[in-house]
Formats: sequence, C-alpha cells, structure tokens
Amino acid sequence: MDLIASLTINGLATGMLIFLLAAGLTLIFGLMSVLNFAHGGLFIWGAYTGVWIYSMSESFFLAIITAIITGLVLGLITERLIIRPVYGNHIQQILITLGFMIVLQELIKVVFGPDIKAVNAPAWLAGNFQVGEITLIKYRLFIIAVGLLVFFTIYLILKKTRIGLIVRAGVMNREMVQTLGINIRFVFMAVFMVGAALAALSGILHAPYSGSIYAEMGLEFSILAFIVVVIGGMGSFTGSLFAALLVGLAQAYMAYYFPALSLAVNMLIMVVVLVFRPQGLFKVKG
Amino acid sequence: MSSLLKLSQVEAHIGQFHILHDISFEVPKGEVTVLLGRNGAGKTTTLRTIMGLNPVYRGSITYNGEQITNLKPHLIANKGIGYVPEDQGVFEDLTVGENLRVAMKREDESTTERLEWILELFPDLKKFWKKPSGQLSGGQKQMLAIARAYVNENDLLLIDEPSKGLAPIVVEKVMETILQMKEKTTIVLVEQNFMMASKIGDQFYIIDDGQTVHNGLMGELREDKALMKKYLGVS
Amino acid sequence: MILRNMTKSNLIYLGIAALLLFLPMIITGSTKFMITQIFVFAIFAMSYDLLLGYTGIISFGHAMFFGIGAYSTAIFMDHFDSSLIALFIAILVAVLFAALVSFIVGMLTLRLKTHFYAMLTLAFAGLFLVAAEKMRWLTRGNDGFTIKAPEILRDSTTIYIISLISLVLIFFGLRRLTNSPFGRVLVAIRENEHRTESLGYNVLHYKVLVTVISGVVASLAGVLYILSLRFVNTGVFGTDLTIDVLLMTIIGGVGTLVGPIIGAALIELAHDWISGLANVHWIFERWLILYGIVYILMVIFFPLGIVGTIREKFSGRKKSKNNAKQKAS
Amino acid sequence: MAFILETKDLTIRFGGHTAVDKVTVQIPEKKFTSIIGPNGAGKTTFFNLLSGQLSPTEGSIFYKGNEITKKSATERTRLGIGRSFQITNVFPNLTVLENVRLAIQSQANVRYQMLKHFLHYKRFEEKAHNILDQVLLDEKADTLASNLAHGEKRKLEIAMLLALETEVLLLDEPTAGMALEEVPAIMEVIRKIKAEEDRTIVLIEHKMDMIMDLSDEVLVLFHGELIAKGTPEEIVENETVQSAYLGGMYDEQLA
Amino acid sequence: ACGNSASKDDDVVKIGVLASLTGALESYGKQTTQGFELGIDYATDGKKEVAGKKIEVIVVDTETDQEVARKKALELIEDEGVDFLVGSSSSADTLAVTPLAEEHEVIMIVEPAAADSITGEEYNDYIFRTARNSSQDAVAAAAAIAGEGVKIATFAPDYAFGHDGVAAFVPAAVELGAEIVHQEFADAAATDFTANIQKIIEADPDYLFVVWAGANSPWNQIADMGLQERGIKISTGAPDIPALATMNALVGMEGFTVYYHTLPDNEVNDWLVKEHKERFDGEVPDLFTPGGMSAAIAIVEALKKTDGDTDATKLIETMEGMSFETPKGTMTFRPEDHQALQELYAITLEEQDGFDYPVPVLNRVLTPEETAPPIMNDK
Ligand SMILES: Nc1ncnc2c1ncn2[C@@H]1O[C@H](COP(=O)(O)OP(=O)(O)OP(=O)(O)O)[C@@H](O)[C@H]1O
Ligand SMILES: Nc1ncnc2c1ncn2[C@@H]1O[C@H](COP(=O)(O)OP(=O)(O)OP(=O)(O)O)[C@@H](O)[C@H]1O
Ligand SMILES: CC(C)C[C@H](N)C(=O)O
Ligand SMILES: [Mg+2]
Ligand SMILES: [Mg+2]
Repeated sequence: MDLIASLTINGLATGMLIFLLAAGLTLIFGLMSVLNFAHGGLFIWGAYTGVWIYSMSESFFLAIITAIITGLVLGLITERLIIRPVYGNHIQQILITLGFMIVLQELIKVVFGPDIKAVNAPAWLAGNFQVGEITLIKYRLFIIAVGLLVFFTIYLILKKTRIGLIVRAGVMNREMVQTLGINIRFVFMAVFMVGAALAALSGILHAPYSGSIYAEMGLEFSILAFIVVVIGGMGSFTGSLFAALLVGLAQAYMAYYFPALSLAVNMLIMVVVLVFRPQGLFKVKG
Repeated sequence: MSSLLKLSQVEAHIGQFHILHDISFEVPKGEVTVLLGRNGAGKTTTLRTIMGLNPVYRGSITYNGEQITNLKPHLIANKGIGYVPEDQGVFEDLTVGENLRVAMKREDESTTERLEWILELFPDLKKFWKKPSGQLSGGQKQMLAIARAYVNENDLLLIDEPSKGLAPIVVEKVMETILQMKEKTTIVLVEQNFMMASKIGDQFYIIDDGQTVHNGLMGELREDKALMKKYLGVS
Repeated sequence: MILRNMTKSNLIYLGIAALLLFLPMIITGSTKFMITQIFVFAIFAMSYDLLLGYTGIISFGHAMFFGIGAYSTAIFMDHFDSSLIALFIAILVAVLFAALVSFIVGMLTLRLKTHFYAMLTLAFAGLFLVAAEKMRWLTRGNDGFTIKAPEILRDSTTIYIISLISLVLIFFGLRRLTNSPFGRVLVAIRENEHRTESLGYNVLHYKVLVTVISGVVASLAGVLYILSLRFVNTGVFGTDLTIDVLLMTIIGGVGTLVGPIIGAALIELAHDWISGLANVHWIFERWLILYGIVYILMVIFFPLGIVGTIREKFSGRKKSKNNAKQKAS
Repeated sequence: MAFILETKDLTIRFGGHTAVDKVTVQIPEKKFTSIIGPNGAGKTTFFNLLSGQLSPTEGSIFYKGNEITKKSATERTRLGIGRSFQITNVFPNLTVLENVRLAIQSQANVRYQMLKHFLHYKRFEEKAHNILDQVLLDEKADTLASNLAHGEKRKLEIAMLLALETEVLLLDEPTAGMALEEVPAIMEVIRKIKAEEDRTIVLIEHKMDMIMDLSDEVLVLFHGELIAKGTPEEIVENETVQSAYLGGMYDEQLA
Repeated sequence: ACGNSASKDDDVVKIGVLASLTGALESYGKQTTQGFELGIDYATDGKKEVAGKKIEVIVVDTETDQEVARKKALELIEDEGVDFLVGSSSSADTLAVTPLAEEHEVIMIVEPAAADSITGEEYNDYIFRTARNSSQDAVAAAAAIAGEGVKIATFAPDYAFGHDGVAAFVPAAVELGAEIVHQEFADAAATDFTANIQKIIEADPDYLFVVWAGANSPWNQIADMGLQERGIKISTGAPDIPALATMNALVGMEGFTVYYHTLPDNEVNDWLVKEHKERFDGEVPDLFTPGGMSAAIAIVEALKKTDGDTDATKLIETMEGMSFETPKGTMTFRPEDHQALQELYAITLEEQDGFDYPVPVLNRVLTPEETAPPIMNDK
C-alpha cells in the first residue's frame, strides 16, 4: 500500500515534470502545427539563465521569473527569424529549427561554459516529509502544484477566449482569417512566445529536480516531450497532460516491477497507443 | 452619387504570371456591382487583390476616398470590408459554431441579433452547429461561408459566386438577403448564374483576360443580346 | 526531347562516376574514407528520399534499417569467419529482415495518416536500440565491437570502389523506379492520397511496397557502412543518425534523388571543413555554431533544397515562357 | 430494362444524423439519371456510398447484379464505377496533363510497372491531350493544377473522370461555378459520351435547365430519403419538389 | 596511396592525440589534452625533445563520434604519419580506432576510455592503456567498502558501462567477504530513479555502490529518498570536479577515485599541480589530467629506452612490463594485456569551506597490486 502510494506520487510528479516539458511543444505543434525542434534549446536557456540568477540572488522565485522572461524574449526572436519564413512547411521547419537548436546549445557553452552545473532546491523545498512509510519529496509536490496551475491556466484561456480557435483557423486557412480582420502574424507570434516561455519554465523547474544542468539535456529531454505529444494525440493539450502522467507512472511502475523493460517503456507505450488508438489518447482539439 | 470603392488601372501578378492587366471600376455606395466574365478571366483575382491577398503591381485602389492599395488584409478587413471566397474557405476542423465565432469581431447583442437572423436564413447551420464544418455538404459549406461574412456589420461585401452549389430555393433566399442588405451594405458580386446576377445587379462590369472591357447598367445588358453573346456566350 | 535530355544527364552522371573511380589514386586514406562515407550516406539518403520526397511519408526511425544492415553484417563477420560467404549470408539476412520489419511497420500504420508512420518508426527504432543494448552478449552494447572484413575487402580502396559502384547502380535503379508509372503513382499519393485511391490505385500496396524497397536499400547502406568503419555500436540505431539522413535529404532537395547525394556530400564536407577551422583559430572552438547556422541559411536561400531550388529556377523560366505563349494564342 | 447499379435499403448514419435513409433505387444501364434535392439531402453521400468513399451503416449495393457493398473505392473504380467530386479534388502540384495522364495510366494495366520509363507510353500523352481538348482545357495542359481558376479546375475534374473510361460516370455538380458560355459545351461532351459510347451517367446538379434537357430519369432525395422518381417533366410538377427545392425560380431559370 | 608514403621526417616524433573536444564528454577531452601537453614538458624538461628528436603533438577532436574518430585517426596515421596515437574520451571512439593501430603498426596509448574490452576481447599488441579500466574501478570500489559480512547493493545505468562496472565489482567484493544483496539497473536517461531506489531500500544493504557516468545523475534523488537517514551508506567513484559539485548531498560517502589533486604524494604530482595552476590561471588538475600526463610520460620513457627508435615491434618489447613515474605514482604496463597497473584512492567526501563541492579526502592509497584487474584478453 505505502509502496503503491509512493510509486504513484513520484510517478505523478515525474509525469507533471514531463508535462511541463511538453506543454510548450503541444501548444506550438497542436495549435500552430509547427514542428519546433529548437524546443530543447529554449528549455536549456530557461534553465541556465534561471540558475544563473538563482545562484546570485538566492531566490528561486526570481529564477523562475527570469526563465520566463528569457523564454518570451527567445520566443520572440525565434518566431521572427526562424519560424516565420517556414510556416506550413514541416520539412523546412525540421531543418531550420534543428539548426537553431544546435546554435542555442553551443551558445550556452560559450556563455556559461561547457561544464555541468550543480543546482539544489531552495531550502524551503529541499528534503522530504515522512508520512508513515511514504516518503514525500517536497520539491515533487511543488512540481505537481505548478503543473496543475499551468495546465488549468492554459486550458481556461483556450476554452474561454477565441484565441485558440483563431490560431487553429489560421493554420487551416491563413488568408481567410486575415480577411476576417485578424492580425494572424501577431497572434502566432504571441502564441509562440508563450510556448517558448513554457519551455523555459520547465527548464528552470527541471534544474533542482535533477540536481544538475548541462547543455545536451535540451536535446535529450525534447525527445521525451516529443513522444508525449504523440501519445497525447498530436497536439491535444489535455491529451498531453494525460500522456505525460501515463508515461511518468509507467516509468515508476515499470522500474519497480519490470526493471528489465524500463529502458523501453516510452517506446512500448507509444507502440501500444499508435497501434490500438492511433488518434492518440485524445483527438486533436485545442 | 459617391463611389465607395474605386479601382484604377490595377495590374497584378500571381507568382511570375501577369494576371490582371488593367482593371478599373467604381462601386457606388448602396448598389450591387456585378463582375462578369468567362472562367479564368480574372474575377476572383480582382476580389483577392482588393482584399489585399494579392499584391497590386501597378494602379491604385481607394476605399472611401482613402488609399488601401497593398494594405495588409486584416487592416483592409477592419475598414469594414467582408469577403466570401469562391472556395468557401471554411475552417474544416472547426465546428460550424466555432467558424462563426472566429469571425465575430464583437460579441455584443447587435452581433447576436445578426446571428439569429442568419441562422433562420440557413436553418441547416443551426442544425449542425456542433458539427465539424469539414463534414458539411457542399451547399452547407457555401451557406457557412456566406453566413461568416454576414455576422459582422460590413459596409462593403465582396462575394465570389455565392449561388454555386446551392439549391434554387436557397439561391432565392440569398438573393433576397442581398437585396435586404443593400441600403446598409454595398456589394461587389461575382456571379456565373446570370439569372441571379441580372435580378439583383444594379450595374455590371465585364472582365476579360484581366481587363475590364465593358460596363453599364444591368437593365441594358439584359436587353443587349449582342453584347451578352460576345462576352458571355448566352443567347 | 525530354528522353534525350535524360540520356544526356545520364552521361554526365556516368562521367562523374568514372572520375570518382580514379580518385583513390591521388587521395590519402582519410579522404578516401570520408568519400566512402559520403557514398554510403548518399545511398542511405536516397532510400529516405524515396519515402519523404516521392511518397510524402516521413520516418523518424529510418536508422533502424541502416542499423539492421550494420548489425547483421558485423555479427556475422564477428561470430563466424569473416569470409565472403559469411558476408553474403549477412547481406541476405539484412535485406530479408529489413524487408520484414518495414512490411510490418507499414502494414500497422500506413492505412493511417503518414505521421503515424513517422511515430511508429521512431518507437521501433528506439526498441531496436534497446534490444541492441540489452543483447550485450551479442552486441557488447554501446561500447560496441570491431570486426574483420573479408580478406579481399580489407583494402580501403576496394571498399571505396564497391561503395561507389553500389551508389551508381542504386541511383540509376531508383531513378528508373521513380520515373516509372509506379513512381508517378507514388508522387500522386504524395499529392492527394484519396484522389489516387478513387483513380483505382490501391494506395496501401504502393506505400508498403515503397517502404519495403526503401528499407532494403537503407539496410544495404548499413552493410557498406560497417565494411568501411569495421566497428559497430548501438549508435547505428540512434535518432541522430535518422536526423542526419533527414537533413541530407532535405538540404539536397527532396524528391530529386540527386539531391540526397549532394546533400550527403555537402554535409560531410561542410562538417569536415568547419570542424577543421577549430585548429585554425580558437574562435572556432565552438564551430558547431557555424554548422547550425549553415542549416538556417540553407532554408533561407535554398527553400527547396539545393537541387530542388535550382530546378525551380529553371522550370520557372520555362513556365513563364509558355504562359506568354498562351496569352499570344 | 437492365439495371447496372442497384441499392437496397441503403442507409448511412453520422452520429445521430441519418444522411441517407433506406434508399432503394435501380439505375438503368446506358441511361442518363439525375439526382436532385435540397442542400444536405444526401446526394453526395449517396455517391460516396456508390463509389466506396463511405461504407453504409445498413443496406447493400449491387453492380451488374453482384453485391459490391464490401468492396473498396479502388476496386469499384476498377470494376467500372468512376466519379467526379463536388469539391474539386485534383493533384495540385502536378500539371493538368499529368493529372489526366495518371487517370489514363490506371486504366491501362501498367499500374505496378517499375522498370519502364513513364514517357515510354506515348499513347497516354496523346489521349490525355484530346480529352483536355474536349473539355476546353488543353491550352492549360502544362499549368500546375493549383494555378487553375475555379472553373478550370471543374473542367479538369471532368477530364479526369472521362479519362478513367468507366462504364458508369457519377458526376457531382460538374458545372458548378463554370462560366455560362461553357456549360453547353461541357453538357455536349457528356451527352456525346453517353450517345456514342453508350455509358451510364448519373448526374447531381442544381441547374434545372441542365437536368431537364439531359435526363431520362430524375431521382429526388430529401432528408436522405428517396421521395420521388420519374421523368423530368413529372418531377418539376411534383408539389414537394416545387415548394421545398425549386421555390418560385425554376421557370425563370429556363427563360 | 598508403600511409607509409606520407612524409616521415626522421628527426621528429609525431604524436596524435584523439579526444572529445566538443559534445558531452568535452571536459574529459580537455583534461586529457592539457595533461598530455604538461606530460611532454615534464618528461623532456620543457625541451620537447627526446633522444635528439623533436616531439610534435597534434590534437584532434573525435566529437565522440566513431566515424569522425576513425577518419581523424586515418588523417593522423596516413597524412601526418604519426608514430603514436593517444586517446580517447569515449570507449566507443577508442574501439573504432584500435584496429587501425594494428593495421598501420602504430602504438596507441588508450586514455581515458575505461571499457574492459579495449584491453580484453578487443586487445591487440599495439594497444597500451594508461587509463584505469572499469574492472580496476570496481576492484578499487570493493577494496574501499567491502569486508566480512558487509551487505552491499549495486546501482548502475542499464548500458555497457554500468554492467561492466557491476560485473567486475561483484566478484571483487565477494572475494573480500561481502554479500551482494541486490543489483539495480536504471535507464541512464530516466527522469525518475525513486522506484529503483525504493527497491534498494527494501533490500536494506549497509552500502549502496553506485556506478555512474554522465551528467543525468541520481544523487539528488538518492538524498531526497533519505538513504543515509535509513543507515544505508553510499559509495561510488568520485568523478571530476564539476560533477562532484552535484554530489553535495552525499557528503560523508566513502568511495574511491581515479584522481584528485591532493591525494597522491609524489613530486610528479606536485609538479603537475603547480604547473597546471600556473598555465591555466589557478585551475587545479582534474580527474583525467594525470592520465593524459602519464600517457605522455610513458611515450617519452619508451623512446628514451629505444633511443628514439619508433619501430613498433621494438617499442612493444620495450613497453611491455615497463614502469614509469606518473602523478599517480609508479605505473607498470602489464605484459599480458598492456593495462597499466596504477594507484587508485579510497576516499571520503567531506565538506570543506572555500569549496562549493564535497572534497575527496584520502582514507588510504589502493596500491597497483591491490587494484590489479583480471586479465581478460585470453592470451
Ligand atoms: N496561383 C496562380 N498561379 C498562376 N496563375 C493563376 C493562379 N491563380 C489563378 N491563375 C490564373 O489567373 C487567371 C485568372 O484566375 P481567376 O481565378 O481570377 O479567374 P476567374 O475569373 O475567377 O475564373 P472562374 O470564373 O473560373 O473563377 C486564370 O487564367 C488562372 O489560370
Ligand atoms: N463525413 C460526414 N460526417 C458527418 N456528416 C456528414 C458527412 N458527410 C455528409 N454529412 C452530412 O450528411 C448530409 C448530406 O450531405 P451531402 O453532402 O450528401 O449533401 P448533398 O445532398 O450533397 O448537399 P449539396 O447539394 O449541398 O452538395 C449533410 O447534412 C452533411 O452534413
Ligand atoms: C568514467 C568515464 C571515463 C567513462 C567514459 N565515458 C568511458 O566511456 O570510458
Ligand atoms: Mg473565380
Ligand atoms: Mg453534394
């Protein structure tokens, strides 16, 4: 019982972390249908700038703000220079965003040096609670909280405003949306910036979780994010939440009960979903 | 009377092709101006160029006396110009409702009034409110495209072949609405259904190979068989 | 008229091939090795172009077929004697296995929208990677192991020539394939799958067939790769390998077949040159940045890839000509 | 008289909504049958069922007496049921000629030919050209389909159907948005096909004048049900058709 | 066109160093190359000459990519005509190159790649290794913690490197009377290790021995799960300094290390530390710096003995069984598999002010004999 409980809680936490990682990607892919392979780059830049401020100011809160700002700014630049020329062309998107990914990753090494950087959770989030036999790691509870917060904020925005509709309409028929008096360029830019900010946010949140950050982590984790987006149903926002949680839990349980398979768990889930529920856990829908 | 829209010697390219050679016409406020011409004459391109979807290469377009040549489409639209494209251009993955919602500039009661009016004009749209518009029938899509241009209060409507694919009785309805709207809204209509065009059109321009080659009042055209034969091949 | 052009271009290609045939006389071992790599990846990239460029199928796990070729060769060379027979069997196994796998994956997903194929291949490639890691007794995991090529294939020039010949044969083979009625249908599928169906073509058959062909060709590339590198590890199933081949295809120009060859050459050479800059000046210690920028500039200046964009320019002029003709008539 | 296509209680539901409802009809061979009905009546869906784009919830379809309900779109085309689409459906980035050529090629039995160059088959080219000639589109043969004007696309749509040389031609509003002057020409082509090569033609149209002068028989669909069937003359007199479909306009239209 | 034709200047000794100067392992590469440069100067008193021959060092980047590694190696051998190869930062890169050494009869000094197979199944006569191999790591680890009745669980990444390490550790530990109560392997790239740690907790060992390499490390989660509070002591090989910084949670852990600049007590090391600080503005040498230096020293010593003769067979004869002084004390190339037997260090991680990372403090020096790994090249 205790075991199940702590496996579940840790699984959920990991899931939430993965969700935060994928959220930006889902938004950008699901709404704007842009394959953004530079996602990982935005992720590490969030992590590094955040950690940098963190180490100087000792304030994790400031770190988060910094990361978000970094995300917005980088998002703006990326959309303007990299994405704008290639809307609607996945092939070009792959090439150009991969190129930009490399640039972002190497620039990290130029600015912050190539060595891995150690990060520790702020005092108020360090350590764990003991509830009976269950160990609740504080930082993970924090992650779960932030995850839920992000999810519901975005979810409500998509539900209540017509922004989600406008963006999806814009992808389907850019010209038509313009003739309805909507400045689609601006809308796309804004959405992309938000997506980028989410990537950066997940970067800084990831840092204390794993205890260290390094330039290559961007690519490593963006593949995971990518998988989650797939399982979730190619851009369904709700879908990717459930997919992320599924992956998190599966990893925890597999690692415990079938350690031999834990290397393959993500792939297996993906195969199962694609073969038995090809449209993904959730159908595509803002 | 004052003309709301004015094109003078407009030339336009698509890609490396020179499509519009010399389009010039004036649209009087509160009237229905019909653009006629055979397939590939340049009617649609003309409307798209007015809407800013297609760059003006030479010449000028003025609306309410102000230059709108090569303005961004959304800016042109926000001056109160609505557009019903030839290929409907419905957002296939969005439901009928969402399609209309995207179009609504404001969500005040005047808009909701118009919406109700539209929905009783095209009951099918109400019926399939929650259906992805990609699954609509051809005609229903056409209705949606028209409805989408109606939801906002527009001063000028550019309508490209509305009757296409509509049942005769629906065509009749569409005609009525256009006539109803006349005093509030000026209309530029591209129409192959000559019966319809001649019934609601006040004046006409004939476009041939990217040029406005003839114009006049609809009444005259109906009489002038020779002209009709020359440009429209009807007798 | 067009036919004559074809044969003319054929002559040009064959000419270049002939020149390349004599290159080994004047180049050093490392260059020879690099060019051999180019040949190998050119083949790999062409197999990818068959999917992406002609049929519009994206694969995120194409490395899996490459890896199948690589491992079956390596394992046979390692566990049996490194004789030609062993190699022959290895190739046979590689081809059959690759065909089988692509058949299965194809059957599973090709009824659906193409991006499902992309995802499933990503997953399968991942599974192969894990399998290779897990079957350490056979593969020694990601540390990998070295192999001895059959006696007569030890000389790097031999490998060079064999790779070159394979490249030429496969190129002309695939080019004929893509220009055949079959090939035209592939293009039709890329353009409008449903329409193709209602014209009476069984789309699924075509897609599965083409994935199988592509998979087999990729596995052959894997075989050559091992013969030239003589070392294998789990890297041959890696996503980055798929990404490399994806880039080569795109940079060269999808749906052109020559493109991927040029793309492969370009990437290898650019990589070699730019990384070389590091010794020129410490500024270039982070040469990868330049490398990334090259991709970005590629998209800006060659949106359709090198070959694609150049062709566009030409055909562009032609079009506007006969458009003028229309106006005249 | 012989029936080439028959449906029994053909029904399809989309969610709650029944688009085609227990339709039982026989399409007479080598005759010209037209289908009319309000927007959303189920005409196109009925075509989709005949041509295999959709498979029915209930009911069955027979071609020359054999059941084909379970057969795929591809197979049905092979059997001889060809169709054109209401919403233009072509290969945008291929030339007009290539669009038609592909249709011809699928008829000639070289579909899986991998070894010969496609230009080896000259006759396809020539045939494509004269079909394009018939539909007044040959001058655009080298233009990309995506660059055609709307009406031109409609013509291409027809050309592709003709190229298939199927025994049955299902035409879904072929002349929608086509210029007045050209409609007669197209109608002529269709009539010729029927007359000379005595094929079976099923036409969906809203242009009553066309219906009147082409059809041997007219079917009326209404909310997915077959509510009337008869000669053009009988149909236009039909009350429901008058009120629910034609409205006051149809006589003016003929004028 | 074969390598021999490449210009071989008779009074120059050319050495090619292969290392990861970009990519994930680039810090290893930096350490090796810096160490190597220093080593040459040390061994030749700054003259960069041995037996009257100039020493020329060419450093190339393998990018941790086997193709590149092989290509660059060929460049070095055939175009540059080097007499020695040194490297490389990843075992895979190294294995992609070792056959070339044999083919072209060039001596290769392996540093710092750790895979056993390099001097094991993949052994060839031209390969010598100054780096410790995974088995040595393991034996050292065992020596550091194992003892009569000590209960030990192992935790390692689920790929070759991890399995090598554990496979070597287990017998060594059992040898010393320890009892292995559990072996846990985890996906090296996983975001969550708690489930694995959960299992280890249940096995309730005295020690948890962790084999890890790579940046995505489990240290925080181990601490978060409060293993130490549960009386489970952690042990592992201390990594290089940047990575040490991620182990603050593990202060007090007993383990071993390949090198930390304060541990060895000999003048070679003193020289290294001093010189390194001078050249690289105050930085101290790190995990693989002495390795690089040792490789250089080994080469120079060998050449002194052969009096500058670079003939491979001659060199092999000389180097087999050769002992030489390094920052890690005396190293000896074991004749059987050319693996250098060397000191390793049993340490405890301690918090020290002025350091943002836990500092390895010497418990005892593990002698070369003690850490000698089994011979695995069935020769
Ligand atoms: N994207 C394009 N590229 C090149 N030429 C084009 C493009 N779009 C249209 N054209 C050409 O421009 C000319 C005018 O097209 P347009 O669509 O304006 O004709 P139209 O009068 O609307 O015809 P229809 O009545 O069939 O709609 C046609 O000859 C068409 O072939
Ligand atoms: N794929 C689908 N999914 C759900 N509903 C559909 C689908 N296709 C058609 N429908 C519905 O079935 C009804 C009939 O559509 P259909 O296209 O057959 O009408 P139609 O008779 O062709 O009308 P029109 O004359 O406008 O083309 C419509 O209400 C449409 O909304
Ligand atoms: C601990 C490290 C030296 C391990 C190194 N990455 C290797 O593969 O040998
Ligand atoms: Mg038009
Ligand atoms: Mg229809």
